[in-house]
This record gives sequence, C-alpha cells and structure tokens, in this order.
Amino acid sequence: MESNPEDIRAQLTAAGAVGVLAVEPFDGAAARVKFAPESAAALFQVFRDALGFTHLSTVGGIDWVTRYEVFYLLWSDATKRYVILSADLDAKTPHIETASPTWPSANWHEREAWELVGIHFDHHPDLRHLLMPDGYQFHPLQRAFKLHEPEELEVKVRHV
Amino acid sequence: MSAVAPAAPLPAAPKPGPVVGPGGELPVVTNDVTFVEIETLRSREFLPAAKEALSAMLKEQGESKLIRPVFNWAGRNSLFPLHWGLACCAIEFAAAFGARWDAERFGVVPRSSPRQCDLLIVNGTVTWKVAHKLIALYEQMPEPKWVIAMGNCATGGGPFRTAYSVVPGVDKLVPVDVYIAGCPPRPEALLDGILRLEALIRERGE
Amino acid sequence: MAITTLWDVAYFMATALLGLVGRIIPPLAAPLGNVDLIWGLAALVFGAILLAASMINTIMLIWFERKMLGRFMDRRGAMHVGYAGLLQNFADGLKLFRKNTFKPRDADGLGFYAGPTAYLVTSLLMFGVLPVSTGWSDGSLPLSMLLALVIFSFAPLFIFISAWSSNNKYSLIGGMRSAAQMIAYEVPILLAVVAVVVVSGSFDLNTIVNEQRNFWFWTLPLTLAMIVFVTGMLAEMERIPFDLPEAEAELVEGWNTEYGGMLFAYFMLADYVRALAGSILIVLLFLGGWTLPSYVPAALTSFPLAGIFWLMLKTYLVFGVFVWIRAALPRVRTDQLLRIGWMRLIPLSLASVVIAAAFVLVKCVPVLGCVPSMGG
Amino acid sequence: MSEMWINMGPQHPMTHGLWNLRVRIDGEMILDVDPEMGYLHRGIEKISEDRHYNEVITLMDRTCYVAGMAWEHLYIQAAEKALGITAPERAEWIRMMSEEFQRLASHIMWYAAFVQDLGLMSPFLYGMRDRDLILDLFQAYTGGRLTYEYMRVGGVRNDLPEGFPKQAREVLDWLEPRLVEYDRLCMGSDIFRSRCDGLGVLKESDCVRLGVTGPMLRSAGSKRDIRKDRPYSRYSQVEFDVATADAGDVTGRYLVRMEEMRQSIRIIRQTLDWLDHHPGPVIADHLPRWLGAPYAPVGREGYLLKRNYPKGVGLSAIEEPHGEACAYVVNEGGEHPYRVKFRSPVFANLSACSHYLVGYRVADIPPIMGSVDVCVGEVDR
Repeated sequence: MESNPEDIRAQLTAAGAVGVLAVEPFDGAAARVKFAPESAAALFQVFRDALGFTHLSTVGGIDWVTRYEVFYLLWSDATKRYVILSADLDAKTPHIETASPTWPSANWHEREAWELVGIHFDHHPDLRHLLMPDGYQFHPLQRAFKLHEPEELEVKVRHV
Repeated sequence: MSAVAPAAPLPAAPKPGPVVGPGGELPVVTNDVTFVEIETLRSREFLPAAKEALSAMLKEQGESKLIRPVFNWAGRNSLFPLHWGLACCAIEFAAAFGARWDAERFGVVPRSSPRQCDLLIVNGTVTWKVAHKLIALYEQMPEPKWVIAMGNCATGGGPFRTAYSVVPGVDKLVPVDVYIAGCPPRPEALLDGILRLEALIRERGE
Repeated sequence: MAITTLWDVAYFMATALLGLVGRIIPPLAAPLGNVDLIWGLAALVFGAILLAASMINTIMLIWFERKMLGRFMDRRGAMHVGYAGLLQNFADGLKLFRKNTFKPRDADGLGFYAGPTAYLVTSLLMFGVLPVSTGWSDGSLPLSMLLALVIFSFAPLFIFISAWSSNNKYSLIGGMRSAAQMIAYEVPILLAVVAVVVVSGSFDLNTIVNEQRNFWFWTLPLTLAMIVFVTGMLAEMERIPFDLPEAEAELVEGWNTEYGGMLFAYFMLADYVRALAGSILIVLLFLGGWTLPSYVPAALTSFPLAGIFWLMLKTYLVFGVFVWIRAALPRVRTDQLLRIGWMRLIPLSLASVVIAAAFVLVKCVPVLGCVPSMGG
Repeated sequence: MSEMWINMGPQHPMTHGLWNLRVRIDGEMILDVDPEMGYLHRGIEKISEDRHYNEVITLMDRTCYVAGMAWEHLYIQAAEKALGITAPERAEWIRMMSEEFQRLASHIMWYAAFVQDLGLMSPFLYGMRDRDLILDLFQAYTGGRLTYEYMRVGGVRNDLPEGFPKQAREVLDWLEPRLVEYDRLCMGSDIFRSRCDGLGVLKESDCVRLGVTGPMLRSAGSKRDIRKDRPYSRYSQVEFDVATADAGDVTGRYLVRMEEMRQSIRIIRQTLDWLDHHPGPVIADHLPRWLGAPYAPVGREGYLLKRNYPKGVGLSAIEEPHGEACAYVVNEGGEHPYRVKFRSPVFANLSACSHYLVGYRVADIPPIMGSVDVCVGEVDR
C-alpha cells in the first residue's frame, strides 16, 4: 500500500524499459509512471511480463484543455499493489496504442474512454460506441461539453 | 502504420438541449427499425362484421349502468404491470412484490410480455438510448393501458436532470397517469400509486 | 321422477323448457314432445352444466394455486378482490375479455387465432370423457381412458401452431420445446397406463375406478406406475420443474409471448383446464376416483354427492402437491428434461408394466388376504 | 433450424436491468454473444464535475443501487485523499460496518434474483423478506432504504442511534440460520446442482487476463480480495477469511457468495463490539463549508475558514460486493472535483461475457448471467 517509486524505477531499468519519463510517488499506489505515448505497446508488455502487473483495473482519460491525459490502473497479484501509468497526449488528435493485446480487459475500458473523453486508441479491435447510441458525435467528458438545465421539449414518435 | 486520427477532435461547445443522434436533432432515433407497428383487429382481419356488431353492442352496453361498472371493476382490480426494471426504483418495485408488501394482494401481477400488461411502471431513469424501446413497449401493450412514473427520474429527470443522456421526465415520451415522488419511492408509495390509479380508473370510468 | 344423475337434471330441464314453450304456443306442443328433441336439448343442457362446472373449478384452481403459493412464500396472495381474493380471477378474466384484441403485424392470421382457440376447446373436451362420479357424468365408453389420453395429447400441435404463427423467436423456441417435451413424455405416460390396464383389465375409466376398491392389490403393483405417470403429467401440464416452454427467465413468456387479451386468457385457462383434467386423471387412475377403499366406513361415502366430493377433494390435494413442487423446485434444462424422459422414465414405466403383469399372473398375494376380482 | 440472433433485452426477465444481450443461437446452442450497454448511461462522471464534493455522494448511491454504501465508501475515500481530510476513527468503523451490511444486502438480493432465474420462486420472496430487515437497519441510522447519503467527506452524517447494536445483533441472529436454510434449498436440490455445476466456467488465468474480479475470480481459486490484500478503512483490524472455490462455475460463485455472507456477519459482529466501547465524534471538525452538504450539518466551525482550496489526486479501491471497484478523483482546486473516474467491477465482468457464455445453451444464460450479478447502474454509470 505504501508508495514505493524507487522499486518500480529499479525494476523498469532492469527490464530495459524505454519511454519512461518519470516515476513519481503516489498515495495509494506503488508509483505513478509517466511515459511517452509512442512507446506504449512495449511498455505495457514490460509491465505485464517483467513487473507482474497482470490485472488491468481501468483505463481513463482526463481532458486538461491544453492536453489530454490517459491513465492506466494496474494491479499486481504477486506484490499486491497498484501502479498508475499515465501519458500526456496531444490536444488536437489525442491517440495512443491500444492495450488490448496485452490486457484483453482493456477492450471495453478503451471503448469507454474513446467515447466519453475522445481519446483514440490505435489498432483497437472493436472501437465502437459502448454507452451512447451509434452516431453520437460528442465526447461528453471533454471540458468544452457543458451541462445545462434541459429546456422544454416535445418528443414526437414516428413510426417506421 | 500511422496513427488513425479521431473523427472529431474537440468539437465546439454543443448547442443546448440533450443532443443525441446524428446532426444534433431531437432525440427520436429515426433510422432505427425497432419500432413495432401494431395492427389491431379493428383494421381488416377476422370477421369485421362480427367485430363491428360486437363493439356496437358493447358500446351500447357501455353506456348502460349495468355492464360498464362490471368491466370497470374488473379493469381496475387486475392491473398487470410490465416486468421491467430500469434503475434504482426497480429494486423497490421488486420489494413491493416481496413478502412484506405483497402487491399481489391487490391483483397486481407482473408479466414479462408487454402484450399481456395493462400498466407500464417506469421505475427509473429513462435515457435517450432506451427512449424508443420504451415507446415501442408502450405501443405493444393493448388498450386500455396506463403508465405510472415511479420516482423522480421518471417524473422529471431527478438528480440526473442535467445529464446529456437523460430524458427529463418520461411524460415527454408516453402519457403518464400517476406520478410517484421519491428517490426512490418506498414500496408503500408504489402501492399507494397503484391504488390511486385504481381510484382514477373508477372516476374516469375507462 | 327421481333426479339422481346429471343426465336426469338435464333431461328434467329440457322437458320443462320444451313444455313451457309448448304451453305458451300450443300448436308447437306436439312436435316439441318428440323424444329425440328432448334428448338433444338435454344433451346441450348437460354440456352446458359440465362446461360451467369445469370452468368454475378451473378458476377456483387458479385461486387455490395463487393462495397456496403465497403461503409457501410467506405472503398472502390475492386478498382484496372479493373475500380472500376469491373474485380476483374473475376480475382478471373479465379484464382480459375487455382488452383490445390485436394481431402483431407479421403474425399468421389463421394460426394466431385458431391455435389458442383449438387449444382451449380440445382441453375442455377432456371433461366430456372423464367420469366424475357414478351416474353423474357419462364417461362409460369402453375405451374412455384411451380417448382421454388422445385428447390430452392434442395440445403440442396447437401450441406449436400458435407459437409458429405469432412470428416471434421466443415463441418459436418455446413451441419447439413444448412439442419435444410433450412427445417425449407421451411414451412413459402411455406405458404407465398400460400397467393400469393390465391390472384392471379394462380401458374403461369407470371399471378402473371400481376395481380400486381392492386397495392393496391396486396400490402395490401400481406405485411405480403412479410415480411415472405423475412425473409425466407434470411435464404434460408444463409445470415447474418442467415448464421449459414458458421458462420465464430466458424465453420471456414462452410460446404465449405475443398473445394478449382474450387469446392470452384462452391459454391461461386451457393450461389450468389441463391441470385440472390431469389431476382428475391421476385420481381416477391411481387414487380411487370417487370411491374410498373398501374398509372405510360406509357413512363416509353415503351422503349426497359424496362421490363428487371425494373426487374433488382428492383432485385438489393432488394439485396441491403440484403447487408444492412448484414452490420448492427449480426448473430443469431441455436436455436434462429429455434425458429424464427417455432414459429414466421409459425404463421405469416398462418395469412397472412387468410388475403389474407379474401381480396379475399370481392373481393375489395370499399374505395380504385380498380377493382377486380381475376381469383378465 | 438455421442460426439466428435473438435480442435478450432491454426488456427481458433475464437482464435484471437495462441492457441487451444479443445472442446468436443454433437451436439451443449459443454460438456468439454481443452485449449492448448504455441504456442506463446517466453521465454520473460528468455530473460529478458540476457538484460539490459532498453532493457527489447522492450520485454514488444511485450508481449501484444495490450497493449504495459500498460506492459511497469508495468515493469518500478517494475524495478524502484528494482533499487531504481524514475522518475520525469511529466514522471509519461505522463505514466499514455499513459496507459489510451492504454486502450482505447485496448478496441476498443477488440470491433472490439468481434463484428466481432458475425457476425457483420461493427463495426470491425469502430473500426479499430477509433483505428488508437489513434495510430496516440502514433506515434506523441513515433514514433511507436504498439511497442513504450517509457518508460525508470527513466522517459520516450522524452517529448510530441508541439501541442500534442490539437491533443489529438481532438481525444477524435471525440471518445466520436463514443462510443455512438458503443453502438447503439450493445445494440440497439435485436439480439445482445439475443446472449449475460446470456451467459458465472461467478459469483463474482467464479471469485475470479479462479483468474479472470479485466472487467470479475467487470462485476460480484466486484469493484476491482488496480487503485483505490492500486493507483500507479498518479491515486490517478485523478477522475474516476470504471465501474461495475452485471450480470457477456457477456453483462456485454461489458458494463464494454464501460464504462471504457468513464472513460479513463475522466482520459486523466484531465491528459492533468495537463500536460499543469506543464512543466519539463521527465527523471531523473544521471542515470547509464549500464541501457542500445537501441537508446535514458539516463541521461545527466550517464557515469560518478561508477558502484555500487544496489540490490533489485520490485513488481508492474497495472490494465491492461485485468485485474490485476503484475511484480516481482529481482535485484541481475549487469546489468541484475536476474529474471523477470510477472502475466498476461489473463492467469488466460483463465485458468478458463471451468467454463464459459461448458453448452453453440458451437455458443456461439466466443462471450464468445471474451468477455474474449484473448491476447495470454501475456498468453504465
């Protein structure tokens, strides 16, 4: 449960991971590892195979207006701790390599992150709408998307 | 292979109104084929003359003081709700059929097929995605039929009123007869709502 | 004229009716006195009484099940319509009668309407065959039991027709399950009945019932046959644990998914008509029908309408066991159901035939002190 | 018969909520499944960005409506970390007790719904009857049956009422023999066993690969339980065992949940003992007023404080009745959270459904999906 970034850093170096930008302490997880999105696929393999983070808890995205952040929450059964991977993405076309080959459970999480935050996951096997109807254009969890009181509206039923 | 760019990066602030569906139109999903048209017997099938005669007779009797109260009594005492759980209120809906409240005492038996139901209890938040399914289910129910909006979400959106995906009140989609307040309403409140509906049917003389 | 049987009642009513008409319109008195006419009208009255009685009993059976099921579940069931909810099912029926009748757009018109109707009608035919008590209902055809079983096995045909013509996938799956299940369970049921026939030496239900006064000789060889028959009947009636065609959890409402209003009421009613008829059949074949074992004091069987009383009491008890099973057992799966039918019940029913034949061969077990009175 | 797709949902007795399972079948065999979610997507994560920290709790109750307390607990931990606030000791124990009561209620609800899917009707009624007793307890100290709004950043809304421990112990005394009764109704029935054994099997390695957690994972032999592995609240101070089974099938999940109920009762008894002897405050003093509290007092002198907003990120994970739930709260200074992200266990369990449904029969779908214990509110959020 204690944050232990040195251990993670040492293990990453031992595994020869590339693309790691920073390993920061994080309350509640072993560390928060900042990485460059280009090296995502290789780094995922390292975390799963070398560091033993076999379980992907979730994938989420944050819209920081000037950039996007995508974070992965990983759990290791062997050492019983979480680690957070996080990468900053370009605000214009936020995209990153999918984690689905490494952790099949990433499939739906990435679909959700794409749909709600607007981060595109390259080579994702099945990047469809999950929660919103097909054809929905917006990404509601972006900061530009504002909520407001619903206005009076009338719904008509059209038979097809 | 180069990265595939996302379709619409950072759109401008969406225009007001819960926008669902292509082009930001009003949220009736028009290109969906799940709408079910129900052709009733009245149209052309099955002995139209006999049906006409029967309905004329029933209509005549319906005006009378004899038959009508009997059918009214039967209709209001045997309300079959649709077995459909939407959200939180569905749990209280289920509890109302549990041992402590036992809605079956009033002849309320949930049926799974809309064809066999008289009562649509909207027990939870209605989203735009499920809206047309809800309308289809409502239309699959044979007349006469009633709707109870159970809980704040079905009544007016509740705590999710401002959300982009939530219908602010199911009365936008189907006509509602009884609203039950609460988030979620207790089973007693549901039973009260059903009894109020019975009183309503008695008054209206449906 | 002494009125002792249902036929007497019907005949009396027909005579009175025709006599009244003759009194009002004197020229018609002579032609109306025709014996054939009186008997024809009597037959109609007879049928009407039978129909009314069986319908009322069916509706009471539904009430009985709802209340009993409620008690098994720590609740009360219908309470507020009529005393203890007695009128609840009448309200349900009237309401369904009033509902809008409709046909889904793509459903097949003929099958959609004809299926449920034929299902109900054939189910009701059972009551024309089943004898209720001595002289009360004329089931004394020489092959009445076979006829009863034939009528009982019409159902899958009509269920499948209505399921197929309602153009719904759930209905179709339900209909196919229903057909497979009923065909699979016909065989053990018939074999179990063969055991009864072997012991009684007759296909006539009246004879079969009368043979059962010989209590021990009946009970011992036919216990196995009864178990097989009751299990098969559970499947034929599509009740839990064999209610797969209507398995609510996966098939919505099974083969009646697309039915509402009066046609749904037909299904509902026919199901319980079959349940009632099946329970009566079990009572007739294995539990002595309207008779009691010969060692029971005669006072218990000599009061007016005693036969019908005992028959209905036994019927409701048998049905109560079915309700109990419904409250206590989960549903089986299709393949398990068919495996039970083909691989367990058929060998068991064959064994019951062998046992029955062996008993008939030795005619009697001397230690039990019974007297063989077999026809065969 | 040729292959066909059938839609199970969004109105279907099997779904227990708003979702659609599209199934491709050949006769009775399942060839392919495609779950369709989102019918209950209410934008909780988005709405949270517009709410005060304490107002988000209202949404948490409704996220998973059968496990409201657990989700409140999940969110509260993350929010407290993000805001740098700690709760008094007694509040932590009350929270833990609430979570265990919620687990009990949720599992009983699951039992009721699951067994009803098998066609066994009575246990539904028995389950609802016994669950109502637990809800009565909730009602005694929170005022609500399903949606409590009980926990607050920095503690809980109010202390337990007088006589509560006695009432709670009575309920536990009633429940323990009921669990035996439940077991006899199910495990004692040959039909139940033949319906459930060897059904919906998911091996441990597959569970880990697919992100499946909770009773489904433990039924496959794993001992992962966040309460043990990464103790939060005061779980390190109570004794309990992690329930496991090894078959990974529907029966295994049933057994795991049944055992978890017994362990929950064990934890609650220890908690009640602790609470008996440790009175004290249940909410921290000097809480900033801008946390927002819909209808309950916050800290006593809160309004005197200046509005100096802290910053931080909070991560919390709990063992929710359905599995591992995580919350990630980003606090960028200000009265509202900047971003709230939840990890729903059912979301992941459901995403793997093609792995435990394909190859079985249509009639197996209700028991298998029942054993997953789908709560759509937290999947769609």
